[in-house]
Amino acid sequence: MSEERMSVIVTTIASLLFPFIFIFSFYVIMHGHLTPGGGFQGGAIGASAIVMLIVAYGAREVYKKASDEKLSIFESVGGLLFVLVGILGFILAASFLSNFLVGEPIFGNIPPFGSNPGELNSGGILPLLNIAVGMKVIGGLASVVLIMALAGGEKK
Amino acid sequence: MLRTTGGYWDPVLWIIGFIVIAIIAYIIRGFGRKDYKGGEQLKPYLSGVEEPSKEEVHIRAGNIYWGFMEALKGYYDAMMKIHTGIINDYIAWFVGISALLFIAVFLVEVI
Amino acid sequence: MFEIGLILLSIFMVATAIIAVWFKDLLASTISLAAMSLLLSLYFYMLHAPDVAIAEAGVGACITTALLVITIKNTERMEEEGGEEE
Amino acid sequence: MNPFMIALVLVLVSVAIAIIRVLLGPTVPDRVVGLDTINTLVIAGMLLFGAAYKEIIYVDVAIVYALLSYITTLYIAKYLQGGKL
Amino acid sequence: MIYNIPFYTVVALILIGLYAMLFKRNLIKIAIGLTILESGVNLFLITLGYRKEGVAPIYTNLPSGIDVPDKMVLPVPQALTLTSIVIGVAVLALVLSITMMIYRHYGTLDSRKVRRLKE
Amino acid sequence: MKKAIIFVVFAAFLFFAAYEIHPFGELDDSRMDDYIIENAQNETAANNVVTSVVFDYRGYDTLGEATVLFTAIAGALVVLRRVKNE
Amino acid sequence: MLAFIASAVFCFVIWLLLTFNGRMWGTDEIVAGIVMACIAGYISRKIFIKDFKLANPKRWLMILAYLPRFFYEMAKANFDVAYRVLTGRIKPGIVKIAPDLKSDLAITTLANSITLTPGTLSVDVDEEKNLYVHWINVKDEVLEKMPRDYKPICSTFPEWARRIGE
Amino acid sequence: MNVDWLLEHSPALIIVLPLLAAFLTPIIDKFSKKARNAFVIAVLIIEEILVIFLAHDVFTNGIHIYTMGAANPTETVPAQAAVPIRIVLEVDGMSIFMALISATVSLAAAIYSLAYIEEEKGKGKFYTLLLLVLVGMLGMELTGDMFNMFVFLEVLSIACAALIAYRSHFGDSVEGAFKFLIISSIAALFVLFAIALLYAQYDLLNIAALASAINYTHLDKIALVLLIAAFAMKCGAVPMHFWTPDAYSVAPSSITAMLVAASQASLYALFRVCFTLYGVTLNLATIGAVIIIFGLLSMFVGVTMAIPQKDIKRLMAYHAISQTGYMLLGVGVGLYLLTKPEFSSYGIKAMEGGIFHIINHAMYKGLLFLTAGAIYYRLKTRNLNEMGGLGHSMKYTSIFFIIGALAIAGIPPFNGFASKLLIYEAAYKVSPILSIIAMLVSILTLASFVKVFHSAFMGPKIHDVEEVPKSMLAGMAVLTFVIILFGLFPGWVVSNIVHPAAQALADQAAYIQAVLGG
Amino acid sequence: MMWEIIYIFLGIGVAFNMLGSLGLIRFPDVYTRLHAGTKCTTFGSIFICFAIIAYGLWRWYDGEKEMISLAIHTFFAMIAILLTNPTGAHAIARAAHRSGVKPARAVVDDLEAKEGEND
Repeated sequence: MSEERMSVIVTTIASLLFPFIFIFSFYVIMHGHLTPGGGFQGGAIGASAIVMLIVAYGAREVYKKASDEKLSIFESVGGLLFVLVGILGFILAASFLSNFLVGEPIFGNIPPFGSNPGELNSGGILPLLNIAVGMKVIGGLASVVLIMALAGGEKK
Repeated sequence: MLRTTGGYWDPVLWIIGFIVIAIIAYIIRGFGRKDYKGGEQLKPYLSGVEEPSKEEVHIRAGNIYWGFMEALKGYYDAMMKIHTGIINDYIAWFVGISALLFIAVFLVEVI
Repeated sequence: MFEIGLILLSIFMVATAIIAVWFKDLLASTISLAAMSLLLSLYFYMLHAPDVAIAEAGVGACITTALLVITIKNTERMEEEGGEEE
Repeated sequence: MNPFMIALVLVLVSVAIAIIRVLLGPTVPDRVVGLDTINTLVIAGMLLFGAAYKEIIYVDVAIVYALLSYITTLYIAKYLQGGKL
Repeated sequence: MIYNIPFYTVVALILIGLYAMLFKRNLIKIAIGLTILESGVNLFLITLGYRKEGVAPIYTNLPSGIDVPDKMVLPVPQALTLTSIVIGVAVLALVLSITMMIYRHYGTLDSRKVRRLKE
Repeated sequence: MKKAIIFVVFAAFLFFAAYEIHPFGELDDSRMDDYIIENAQNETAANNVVTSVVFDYRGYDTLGEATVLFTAIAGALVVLRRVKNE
Repeated sequence: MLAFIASAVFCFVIWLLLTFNGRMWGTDEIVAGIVMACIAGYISRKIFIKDFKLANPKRWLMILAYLPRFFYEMAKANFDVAYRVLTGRIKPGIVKIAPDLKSDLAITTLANSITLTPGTLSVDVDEEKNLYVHWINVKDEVLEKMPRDYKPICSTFPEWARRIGE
Repeated sequence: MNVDWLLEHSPALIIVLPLLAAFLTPIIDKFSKKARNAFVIAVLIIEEILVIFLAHDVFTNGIHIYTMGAANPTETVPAQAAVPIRIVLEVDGMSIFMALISATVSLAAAIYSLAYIEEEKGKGKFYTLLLLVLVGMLGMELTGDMFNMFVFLEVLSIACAALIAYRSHFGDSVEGAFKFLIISSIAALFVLFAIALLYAQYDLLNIAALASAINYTHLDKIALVLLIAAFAMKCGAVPMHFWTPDAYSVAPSSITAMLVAASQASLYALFRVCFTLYGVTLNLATIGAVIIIFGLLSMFVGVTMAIPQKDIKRLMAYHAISQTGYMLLGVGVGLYLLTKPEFSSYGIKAMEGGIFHIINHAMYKGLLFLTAGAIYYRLKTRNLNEMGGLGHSMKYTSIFFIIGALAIAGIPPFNGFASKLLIYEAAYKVSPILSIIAMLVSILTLASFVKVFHSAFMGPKIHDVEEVPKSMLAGMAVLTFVIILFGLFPGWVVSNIVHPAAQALADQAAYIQAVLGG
Repeated sequence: MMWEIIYIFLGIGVAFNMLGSLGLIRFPDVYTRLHAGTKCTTFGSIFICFAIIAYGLWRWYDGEKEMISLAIHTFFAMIAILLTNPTGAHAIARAAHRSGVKPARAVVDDLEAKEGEND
């Protein structure tokens, strides 16, 4: 147990940073259509938070809270969400992945041309796709690191 | 009916022809002497030695076409030498072929 | 100034890449690879591609290194002697 | 001439010195120290570049690096101190 | 052309990666070479999209004095690079997990010894 | 030795490509990107043109990219499944 | 439940700071912030909140009072290191100090502070929360008695850490 | 949901349906194993029907265009822009022809797998990956965009690598997967580099638009070389074939059958680059010659290396290389002759032969690999020396094997003969030596399959085994049915399926016009 | 006036950064290098952050409303540096000591004595 954990200083700092990294990752995901970032970037940051916990507390302890099966189901749900949004494009509008939310009340505001401070309520389906990809990437990258750490931990 | 540039190929006709020839052969076989069918005549003659049973003469895969490979020994040695099974060599072949193709494509323009 | 920065960064990146390939100690190679990824991210950033820079940062700063270190932990750290042919 | 840009180039020169430590460092911890230094310097460089071009939104990248770069250090440290990963 | 320094950097990175994959026998070293090669290609895509004195193609809080589209770097190569980076991570994860399994079965990472399949 | 020769030839052609390409920062042609930069805000309602390229204009690529990630992770889980279950 | 609320509020405050761009926040930002803060708070509730000591505003004041002092020490440390870089005059050693701190937060504060302040670097911490410090300029009088006196090594930081963390 | 709507959206649906199924499979797997199997098979059958449906339309009405995310799916170029902006799916005769192959082989492999892998763990992931292989192949074949092709190439190679390593408790299995993955990644990275070189000059990614803009500068030549080398390596042409036997021999047999189809997807990409992107009108006699040389080498080296093999799947893998050589020869001859106007009718015939051989090869080589898997399933060995006498107990398997072996050796009346006949005739126009070598290779192929048949199925009964389960036989029967069908009616197949495909490949102008209009 | 403050901050920051990396070269062993690498670069980077925060607040005061966000984000980066850098340094020092790197020219080593007791 104490072998797997790092020293108390590292674990404390990791605990302190964990919510901060997570909220920052959500910020990057949600503001993907306004500031640099987006689903993949935010997802990688969020996965890094879990990777940090793996190194600070040990893979076994993380596995108790979030097993790789759960994480990969989470990932599948993200992928499904992406495809479903695309298929809604068939049904509600013209073609696959077409941006059917532009001009609608949710995420539908069209920003003025040129430099502007940006508004969260714009972008059509882009925020939805960002969230889908974000879920997918968090689940995927975290689960792959977790399973590799676990596979190594059981040797000898 | 598949038309090629020189002629045509029709498997249905081919099968019909095959069957017709087979029937003709069977008929011709019917003209043969009855007492030669099923008897000593059908057995192979191995210098008077008794034919060994099928179980004993089954040749294993490693020995089939031994002579063929022995005849082409030089070629096979060269081939076995380049099939090293090392990943680096695989990549090297890719790079080498690309380099050759570069030279080929650029030389055509020069000439 | 911008050009000088780019030239410096180019040199650094090539240097770190060479170091990463040259070391026999795979852990040191990993460290050098992390440094290269860091500088690559700065390069992206200076070429006005912040989106890509964030992606490279998120991936190169921890996930690549984490994967490599875990693999080295489960295999062996040193490259074999005579690792280079000819 | 933009002062931030000059500072950026000077910071890059410091990065060069840190890379020498990564190259020379007799043991792996020495190299990690070099990497850690490069991390901090690159964060500073990113902040400076964002300020130099008055690009507010660029600063997010620096925050990402500041938050994540030490995870690399932690992994290598955990490898070095032995035990399970 | 002397001003093509970023392109030469790209080619240098690609060649370093390729060198590692051609001459290094260690499988993890090959994976490292693959990563370097991929970084080179990513950098190439980004350098293609650069436009002199351009800014990032993001309209939020642009610095003043930008006329569209002559002063924005190209967005498409950045999108392609994003895709390429993700693919790189995916490939790296799979390569390394396979490498772990190879070590389990063979007890070595030397590519000269990992050749049960040959001829 | 043979490897070194082919490597050098290959390198020469890549450097030739770097020499032939347009000068850094001065584009030959940018029709597609200019169209995207001008119309992205109007067509996709997003300020970040890169995101609108990633998810709208080339959204199908992103779907493929997500699939690559999914595939690789499923692959890693498959490859390591026995080790974990032991 | 309380842990969830506390971490969600923390996340929400950070969200508000991150999205502030000179004008008031729009409704969309606030709504998204609440949702995201709830999710992040739910995920991190068991990791972030070990106890509720930091919810006490007195400790926040203490941190604010601590910062200038810390900053001053830090500046001093840097000139010290600069001096040693330029002259190369060092006399290093690893010494053990027993600051008698119980909570994780306090020991973390202390360790990080002494890492950033003159001539010291925390190397290890054991189960009894004793710190092992790498000291760049060892004074001989400290070495004589075994439970080391921590005054010359890290001045009054343990007191500050106790006030903040315990 | 009427027929027109379905027809309009079918290019996208064909790709999205297996993708959706791939994402759903892990979730369904949590609840019930039987439901998962039924779901996968149902999806693949629907997929096959959709592909046939679209194929019928493409063969009657011509090229099908679908623009992803546009307001109107057939509008490729927006009003103010001069070039295509969004990703365009472009389905012409050749694409849909390849898609037919992929869907059929996948269906057979999935049915076969139901029994074949039942002892393994992690079957949910197996079917997910199988569906993703199908997605990769279809994505590569239906797309009209270079970068998109790269992305799906990666999907394909990663999914294949994961499946090759599926039996990770065998050392050689992971070794083969490693080699395959490294080779694929390098090839894909150089493809990306070539795409970037093209993008640098023309600022385009669409194949049709690039084809209309290309003017064969030095950079274009470098890109062409990289693309040809990379795709030739991916499809296993000699002398870059070394990964092929390694990967084919260790994969589960149903996956090997799909790997054949996957290699042919790369072959398709190679042909697409040579014919459509660079065009026959450019000075491509060199490229034709290069491809003919690749083909000759592949044919000869493949078949001669196959003869001494002792591992049944390695032997078949070398035959796969050899048969790929036939395809390269046929299409290369076509490319070579199309540049000479007086011979262009021969060129089309040669291409028909090569393309017909693609589908034939996928079917009979898939069948042969499945029979090899059946042998492995019962004996747990791939070594030919340890086999013998299986004809006594595994009657259906041996019948299927005979059919496959006769077809691959080009014995009439099976389908292999028809395509080889076309290739012989056209190659004779270029040089008689080509035809002679091709016939010689055909004879050697027969010889080595006689070896396999002799050592596996004939001889004394030394193993006490039973016939394989029904679902495996069903998988083989699907492919056998197709082989006999194609063998009996080659004329119909060539004039209705293969000729449009060859015509589509040769007709660059129509491909460009479908996207750019006018 | 404001520019001068920024210049001073930048000057201090850059000077300390360079000093830190110089120390990295000059010092004899890992622990002393950590002193240089951690303290000096953290301090220098914080001063650079101060310069940028000052710049952002100044522009904000002058009426460019969105520049406040530059200051806030830089502040976050500064906090992150302040939290993570010493932790990383601690982790390295601990790992180095456990992996057997002994401090050079050390006059006293309590930790080694303690580890000796345990064995």
